[in-house]
Amino acid sequence: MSVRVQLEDFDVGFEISQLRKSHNSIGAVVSFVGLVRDLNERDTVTQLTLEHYPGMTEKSLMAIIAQAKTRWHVEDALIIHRVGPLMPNEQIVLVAVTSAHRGDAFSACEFIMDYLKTDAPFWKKEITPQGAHWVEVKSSDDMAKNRWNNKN
Amino acid sequence: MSVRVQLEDFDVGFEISQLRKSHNSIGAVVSFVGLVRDLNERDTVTQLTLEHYPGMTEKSLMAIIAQAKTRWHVEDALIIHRVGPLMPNEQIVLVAVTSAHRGDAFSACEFIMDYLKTDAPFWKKEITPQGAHWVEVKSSDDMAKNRWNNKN
Amino acid sequence: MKIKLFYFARLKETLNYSTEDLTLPDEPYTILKLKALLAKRGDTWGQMLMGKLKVRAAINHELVDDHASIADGDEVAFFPPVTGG
Amino acid sequence: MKIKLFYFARLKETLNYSTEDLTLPDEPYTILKLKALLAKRGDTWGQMLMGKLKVRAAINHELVDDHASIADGDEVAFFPPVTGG
Repeated sequence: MSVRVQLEDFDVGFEISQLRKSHNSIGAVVSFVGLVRDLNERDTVTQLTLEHYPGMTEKSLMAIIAQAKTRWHVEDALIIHRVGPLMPNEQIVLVAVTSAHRGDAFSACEFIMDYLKTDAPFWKKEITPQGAHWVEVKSSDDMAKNRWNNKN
Repeated sequence: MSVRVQLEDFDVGFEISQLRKSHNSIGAVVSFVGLVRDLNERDTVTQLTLEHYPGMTEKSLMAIIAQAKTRWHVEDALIIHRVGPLMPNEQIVLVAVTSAHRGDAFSACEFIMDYLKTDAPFWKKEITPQGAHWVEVKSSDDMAKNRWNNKN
Repeated sequence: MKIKLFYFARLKETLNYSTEDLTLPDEPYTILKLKALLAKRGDTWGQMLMGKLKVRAAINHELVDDHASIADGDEVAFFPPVTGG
Repeated sequence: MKIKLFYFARLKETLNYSTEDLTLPDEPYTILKLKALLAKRGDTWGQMLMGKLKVRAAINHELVDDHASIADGDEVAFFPPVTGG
């Protein structure tokens, strides 16, 4: 289990191979990569800035992984979240989960992303030709999180 | 949309970066990697051999992706499945899906894997110190596939 | 009619056949009828195609069930349930 | 009691404050009571902390609701709903 908050980009292939090391009973690796889209609802995004709450960020991400581990068989899990300035198409976040079985890996990875979206203290500010604005919360993110309460 | 059946190993990071190229509205990339586990129910697996039905394999994988595209918003999708001899911890299969939204990417990727497990003509033979045997079908795979019929 | 037959995995290994060209009487043939015909080749064939072992069939690269009709020139394949991924 | 306060994102920008040390009267304080106290600093503070804007709070790096109690030495943070990932 590890979490990293960093300015630098990450290499998905390398991170997955590191995560697999020293585990022999892994049958499944599920990974999620979130990217900066160049289209939002309103304007063309030319740049994004990600702010976070140092200290709380790492703690909340570890807590989310710990919660996933109580629900599914998770061999190992990794979260990398970038902060600072980001351009369209850049990678923002990586969540990777290894497990003996694919169902557990898929569920745990999606659960971690859904909880990260609503509980981890990151804030996006979009810079567009029309000016800068803080990204609004989407109600679909709350819905995505809440549906885990109705599932086993 | 592309599918590949090959003897060679693959590089997850490279494949994902290729899949993302020339798509600007991608917000999410979900990938699944299946690995040879060194423990099966009975014995220690020393090697695996994967046989397939050339021609039908590619067709069935394309059909599975096409079906996923009718159910979710999928920007692009890739399946790589290896055949021939494989050692424990080697990569067997990669499914990668890009989409504007993470929910679609997760669902489509898991759907493709579940259907691949029951519909794509691959057969695993395990070689153990006690001898070689064809891998038995797991009823959990049929269950995994069938639950998609009860979901939207 | 003429068809091309393929066998895979445990079937190929046990029957010791991977492919063959077969000429069938000119009458309607389903997968089930073809299996019954092949089963007459001997005990092993009967066990493999009509026995306890689940056998799946494909016509021209599409999974089909026992009632599917075979046409002249078809590629027909028999194999165990798949175990890839 | 003494606490350390942090503000993030839109709150930090609008209030023009990122952190401050605050001494509170020695009486029980909840997040809500603290917000009401800070809101007295002016219109902008009132709008940011008690207005239409949803504000989330954390005590010592844990998300809490309005009824959570603040203790001496706590690190308290106010910020908008999160939008990472």
